[in-house]
Parts: sequence; C-alpha cells; structure tokens
Amino acid sequence: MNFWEILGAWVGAFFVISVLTMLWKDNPYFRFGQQAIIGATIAHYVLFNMKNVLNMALIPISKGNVILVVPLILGLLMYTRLSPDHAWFSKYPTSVLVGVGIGVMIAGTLRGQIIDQVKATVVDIFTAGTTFDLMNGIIIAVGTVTAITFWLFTREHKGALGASAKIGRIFLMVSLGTNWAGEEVWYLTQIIGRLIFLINVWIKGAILGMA
Amino acid sequence: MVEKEPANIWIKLGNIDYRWLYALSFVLMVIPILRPIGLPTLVSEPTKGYYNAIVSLPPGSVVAVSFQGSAALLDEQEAQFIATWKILFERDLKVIFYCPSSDGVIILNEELEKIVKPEKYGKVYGVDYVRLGYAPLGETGEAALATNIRSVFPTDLYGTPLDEIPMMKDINDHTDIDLLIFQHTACTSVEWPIRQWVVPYGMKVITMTLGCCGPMAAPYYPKQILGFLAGSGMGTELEVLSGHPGPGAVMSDAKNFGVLGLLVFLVFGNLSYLGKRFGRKE
Amino acid sequence: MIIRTGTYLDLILLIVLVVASWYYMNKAIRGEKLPMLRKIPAIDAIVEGVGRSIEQDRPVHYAMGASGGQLYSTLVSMTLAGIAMLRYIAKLCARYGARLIVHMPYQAESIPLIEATAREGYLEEGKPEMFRLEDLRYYGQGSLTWTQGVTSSFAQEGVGLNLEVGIFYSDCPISLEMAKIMGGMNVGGTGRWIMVYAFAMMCDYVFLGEEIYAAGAIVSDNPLMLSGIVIEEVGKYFVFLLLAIGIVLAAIGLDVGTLLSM
Amino acid sequence: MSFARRELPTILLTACGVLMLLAFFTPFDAFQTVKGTLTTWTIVISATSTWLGFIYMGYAQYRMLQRNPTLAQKIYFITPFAFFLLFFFVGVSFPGDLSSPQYNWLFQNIYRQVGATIYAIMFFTLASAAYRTFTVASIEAIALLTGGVIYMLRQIPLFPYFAPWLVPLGEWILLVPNVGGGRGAVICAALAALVVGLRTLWGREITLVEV
Repeated sequence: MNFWEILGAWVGAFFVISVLTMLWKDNPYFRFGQQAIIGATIAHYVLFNMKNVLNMALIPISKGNVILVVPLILGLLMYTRLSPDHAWFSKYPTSVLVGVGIGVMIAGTLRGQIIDQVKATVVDIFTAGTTFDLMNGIIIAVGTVTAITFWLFTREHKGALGASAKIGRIFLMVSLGTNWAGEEVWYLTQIIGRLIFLINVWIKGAILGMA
Repeated sequence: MVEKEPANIWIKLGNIDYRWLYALSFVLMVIPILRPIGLPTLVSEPTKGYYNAIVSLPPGSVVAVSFQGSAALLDEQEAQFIATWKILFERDLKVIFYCPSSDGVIILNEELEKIVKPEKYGKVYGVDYVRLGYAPLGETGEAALATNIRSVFPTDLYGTPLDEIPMMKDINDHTDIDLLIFQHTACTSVEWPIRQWVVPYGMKVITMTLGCCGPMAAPYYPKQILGFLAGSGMGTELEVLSGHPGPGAVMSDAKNFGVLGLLVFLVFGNLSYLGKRFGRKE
Repeated sequence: MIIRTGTYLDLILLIVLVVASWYYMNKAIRGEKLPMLRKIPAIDAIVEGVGRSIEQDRPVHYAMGASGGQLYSTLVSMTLAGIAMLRYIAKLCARYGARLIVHMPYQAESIPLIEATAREGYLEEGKPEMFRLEDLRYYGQGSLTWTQGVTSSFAQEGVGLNLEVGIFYSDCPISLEMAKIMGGMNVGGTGRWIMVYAFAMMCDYVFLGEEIYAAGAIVSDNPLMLSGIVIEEVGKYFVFLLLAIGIVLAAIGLDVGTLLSM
Repeated sequence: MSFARRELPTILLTACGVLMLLAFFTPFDAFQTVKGTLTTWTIVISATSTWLGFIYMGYAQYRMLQRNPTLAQKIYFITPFAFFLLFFFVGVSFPGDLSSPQYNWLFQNIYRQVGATIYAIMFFTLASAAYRTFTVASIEAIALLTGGVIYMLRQIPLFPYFAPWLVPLGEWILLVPNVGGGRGAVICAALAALVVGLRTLWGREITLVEV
C-alpha cells in the first residue's frame, strides 16, 4: 500500500466507525462525522450541478443558443424565496418543474404500473404450461384483486368486501415480509463488506502492514 | 425471585435493549472474517448450469463477457466475478471483455491485474483475451454488437484497431461467439440478452446478477439462459464447484453467522409474546 | 395517425380518469354530498402525536424523505402528497403550539415550495410569527447524510411525534427506528411499495401505500381534494373491468397479450 | 398582480404538462423537440437552484451556534464549512475537475465509503424492528413473519444446505403471493398518483394553488 492508500484507509475507517457509533448512542465523534459529511455532500451536489449549468446552459448560450437563458433565469428566480416580498416569483420555476414532472409521470404510469400489470395478470393464467403454473397464476390474480379491494375507501369493509379486503391484507403482509427479507439479506452483505474493509484493509493493511 | 414472578421473564425477554442484538450480530460476523470456517454450501441447479455451460465448451471456443460492474454493489458480486475469470482463464478459451458501464472498466482492471492475473495461466493479451473497453450500450447497443462488433468497438481499450489484434481477426459477430456471459445490475436487464441474442440467433447465454434480481432471472432458466448466478451466495457456490476459494467463502460464513443473532432474538420476541399471553390467561 | 400506436389503451384509461375527474369535481364544487369515506386511523394519530409532543415538551419532526423533493420525475405526485401533509402538520403545530422541525430532501429546487407551504400553514392559523426558518433543515445529497442529520436532531432536540410521508428509499428504516428507540411516536407512509414494509414494522400508525394520497385529501378537508378519492375508485373499477374483459377474451382464445399492448 | 401570482403560474404548469403528454401520445416530431427542450430546462433550473440548500444549511447551523455558543458547538459549526471548502476547492482546482484523481480520492474514501455504511446500519435497524414486530400475534403478523423468515433463510447459504425445500418455497413466496399483493399495491398507488397529477394540471390542487 502506498501513502495515499494508507491515508485513504484511515480516513475511510474514521468515517465508517463514526457512523457505526450512531447505533450505540449520540456522541461527539458521531456528531463531528455527521457535520463533516453534510459539508462534503453539499459540496459534491453543488459541484456536479454547477458543471451541469456550465455544460448545459452557459456554454451553449455562449455559442449562440440564447433560448437557454430562460431556464437559467427561471432557476435564479428560485432564490427570490429568500426575500419575503418577492417570494412568489419562485412559483414560476416550480410550476415548470411540476408541469413537466406530471407529464412524465402520467406517461410513465399509465402503461408500466397499470395496464402492463393487468396484462401480466391475465397472460400468466393463460400461458401457464402446467397445472402448478395455472394455480400460481390464479393465486396472483386473487392477490391482485383482493389487495385492490383493501384500498376501496367509499364502502365500509363489511360482508363480501370485508372478507376480500381481509384476504388482500394477508397477501400484502406476505409481500411486506418478503420485501423485508430481501432487503435484510442485502444489507447483511453490505455490513459484512464494511467489516471486511475495516479488518482486512484498515487493520491488517494500513495498521499492521500485512497486505 | 424468578419463580415467584414468572411473568417478568416474558416481559424482559421482549424488552431486551436492542444494543445487545446489535453487539451480538457484530461479534458473530467478525468471527468468520478473522477465521474463515468454510461452512457447507448447497450448489444449486442454476449454478451447475452456469458452470457446465463454460466447461462444456470445446477448446478454442470464443466467450464474450458483457461486464456492467458497479463499484457500489461489488460486495454482492465480487465472488462470482473472480471465480468466473479463473474458470475462463484455466481453460483453452478466447475471451472478449466489454463494459456497458464506466465502473466496469475500473473493476475489471483491478481484478485482472491484481487478483486473477491471466499471465499466471499463460494467457497473452490479444491472443487469448481482449478488452474492448466502455461504451454506453443499453439494449440497442447489445443488439448492434451481436451483428457487428466493430460498429460499436472499432478499437480495443488501448486504442488498437481490432483488425490488428490477432485474436479478433476472424471475430465480428454472433456467429463467431460460442457463449455470452452477461453480467447486469438492473434486474430487468436479464431480458436484453434474451431478446437480442437468444431469440434471434439461438445463442448460448449465462448471466451474473445481484441476489435480489435472481427471481427475475429464474423464469428464463434453463430454456433461454443455461444458468445464472445471483448474489454472493451463488458466487460461493461457484467457488465450491470450481475449486477456487475466494471472497465468497468469507462472505457466506459471515452471512450464516450474522443472521444467527437475529434468529435468536426473533425466538425471544415470540416466547415473550406467548408467555405474556398465556400468563395473562391463567 | 394522430395517436401513437401502443398508447391507445393508455389514452382510454386517461380519458376515463379525466371524465371521472370532471364529473366528481363539478359535483364537489356544487357542494353535493360525496360518498362516505372509510376512516384511516393514522390520521387521528397525528393529532394525538402532536398533543403528546406538547405534553412531553418535545418537537414534532416532519420528513418527506431524503430524496422526497422530486418535482419533475415520475414520483412527483408523491412529493405533492408529502407537501399536502406538511401543510396539515404545520397547521396543527401552529394551532396547538408545538415546535415543528422539517427535515428537507436534498433536491434544492423543492425548498421554495416546502418553505412556502410551511409558512402558509402557520399563516392560516394566524400565527406566522411562530414559524422558524432555522427549523427547516438541509443535509446535502445522499440518504446517509440525511439519516445522520435526522438521527442527530432526534438525539439533541428530542422527538415527540415523527411524521414521515413522501418518497422513501433506504433512508426510512434508520430514521424511523431511531425515533422509536429514542421514545418518539412514528406515523407515516410512502407510495413506494418496496419500502412500505419499514413503515408497517416501525410505525405506531401507518399509511399503507396508497393511503398517503387519501390521507392528504382527508386532512385538507377540501371537497375538491376529497373528490379525488372517489375518482380513484372509478379507476379501480376500470381495472377490474379490464381484468374481467381480458380473462373473457383470453378464454375465448384471443391473443390478449397483443390486445393489451395496443 | 393576483393574476401574475396565482393564475399565470398555473397556466404555465398546465401548458408544460399538456405539451409533455402530447409528445407521449402523438407521433409528431415537433412535440418531441418541445419535450427535449423542456427536459433540458428542468435540469438547468434544478441545477441552478442548488445553492439554496447551502444557504438553508448555513442559516440553521448559524442559529444553532447563536443559541448555544459553546466551544463544542463552534467546532460543529465550522466543520461542515471546512469540508465544503475542502471538497469544493479540490473539485475545481485540479485538471479534470471532478474526474481528477485528487477529487476521486476524496470521493472514494469519504463519500462512497460512508455511503456504503448506511446499508450496514440498515441491517441493524431492520433486525431490531423484526425483533419487535415478527410475533405470532395475529393472522396478519403471522403472514408477515412467514414471508419474511422463509425468504430470509432461503438466501442464507447454510439453511438451504440442510433444508433444500427452502429454495423452491422461498422462491414461490417471492414470485406468487408477493407478486399478487405487490401488484395490487402498485396499481392503486399509480391510480392515486394519476388523480393527483390530473387535479394539478387542472389547477385544482390546493397544495400548489394557494401557496
């Protein structure tokens, strides 16, 4: 390991341990690390976006693409929020962003999250090759329909609707449990990765010089 | 004391300070990292399919590797990568590496130069393996590559035109490639090689991916893809199967141990619940 | 063709929703009675939580997620749901005199909207002087710095009610669990199903998935917003209809996969 | 005045949204160009506004120092600015800017190293939450517990070795009941998001109009 690698291991370990102490309790070491990371991440965020402004607005404007002055001014209008009298100017850039966002959202949601889901539910049943697949397809369809009934707000959940919503809730709970398990094992890999870094790279490599 | 107030145990069992759980998990995970144990691993069918797809290739076959590595997700996949590179290099195969992500180039560099070292297996750059570098391919790029490699990568990573590389002289499209190893970190990308390589040309494809993406790959095995590796667990399986112990073994041991603390506490929590419940009835 | 192929069904669904919106919103404007709405317990829990915070002399924390200020992505509606809830909690805090700390998302472009909404909440209750700008916290990009900052704030300033509604990725488990460990009361939810498990497991009262949108409408107490829930209901029945038609057509041997790709 | 404060931003919002939808539903190139332009604009607007975060962070830190002017607080106050400056100057002063090896060193050893630690912390928080909630208290809780524990054990190498049936069972839970429940949840959330979007385009979303 060269000097910079060793220093890097020390710096990395310093911050990793600082974060991990949060599990024990709040302490000055954790707070120092936390404050440092705020500064670092804001700088990173600002730098990347300044680069975007430069490449996507300032350089094209200097080359004659003058229309890009408009978003630049709209972006600057965001800062009027800092002056109570002119704060309402910031509604303009916000409106453009939200307008575009809603266009993107509607276009993306209709197909991917609704129609394709319905399609998959129907197709799974009718393309099933075996009885087992067919049964699974039907279970998925039942789960989908009952889960939706759980979110019907305009009727009391009584009688048939109540039973359906109850079944839907069980499907939802299994789904939540599975999501938990998927994430938990994935995070387990990550904590082990950090521990391997601390033990093999920092302690063995940088401190004991064994690498 | 304890016998007189049995309910107290149950309440205590359900209210243990979480920090004991955290500390227990920590200790359990550190043990196998310091001293790998090598707990047994079941080698699953997709892993066997993956391994067999490589070892059954006749000598001199050409393998293309689409390597989309991501630095942030390396813990999950490094075992798969290293074991795969070792299996490839110890056989008489010609390997083409290309990267649809910029991270991929850096990771591959680290792994080939520092860990696997192809020259150790007597492999020569340009004769036995080639690195084509990075291009933001996407699904259309993978399709273009299948019909004409030179349209996407006119040169290799070091800027040498492909025609000047001995190994690449006769290789230009899917007909010259015998196996595609497709590595991806977005779950739905598993469909790319299937749509672009398997369906139109009937290519042999195997894939490597994250643990969470395994279930998305499973429906395509064994018809469209001959095998797949998902997550560090299956990376360990490949290490066991191929006899190349690596980072996966430590990871698996630590996983096996790390989860024990949680299981113990789950039992505590349920005992506490049942104890409180039946304690109340009496 | 005027309509792009492959978007016919999308358009039909959109038209159904537009017509339903037009019908029910007009009904709401005319002041006609809307169907009764099922109770969501988490809404009452918010008021209870604010009361508890005042009793214990601890602040109320509100968060929309480390990445919850997405104004121009497909998740924009979830941001708006978070904003609607912010307005409500600001009003409640102003009304009962609790201190509100807002942990802002990293998207700086959403800050003006967040500040305006929080101010508006206090203004509506006639207590604009209670609004404190320094209680809008910003932590930079990434879920780590955000969770660190939130945890640190819980530890130093205390946590009474911790309300989290909006777009959550891997940031919610830590902030929710830390609030719980430090004795706070958690209420919250997100529309991203993959993260709902964290809310279901860690919150005292949870908005399951879609309920965050319904809750935003219910707390606004505005008939126009409330009519939205009925409009969604129309959409749900349309989905049932689509499913039924699909199954019938598939049963008589048509290629439903292609039909539903129109 | 009122028009410029209230109606005009709403009109702007609706126009942007409708243009994006036209680009999605119609095949005309003109709308595609407009869509491209608007997308670039949103990036420029949001990139220009990044300094707002820095300003709000600075103000909150300053007020905290004012209220509690101890030495420790002074150190906490200076830290984020020090790290901001460190990242900022390293980011702009070396050739290659953000891709320079110097900035990359900072990024890898502080930003990324610490960023990965978040997942590690997550493992512990999810574990303690499971300890609290994974009980056999009700049918829903049992569903949560079963889904969670079985799918977790399926992913830990040791357990399938002794109980090979965990693999197909775990996969079945993931691909059948989980998909059923999850699909219903996704459809409902998507419909709700669409309704909010349409209401906003209509200029009826009070959250935006009144502010």
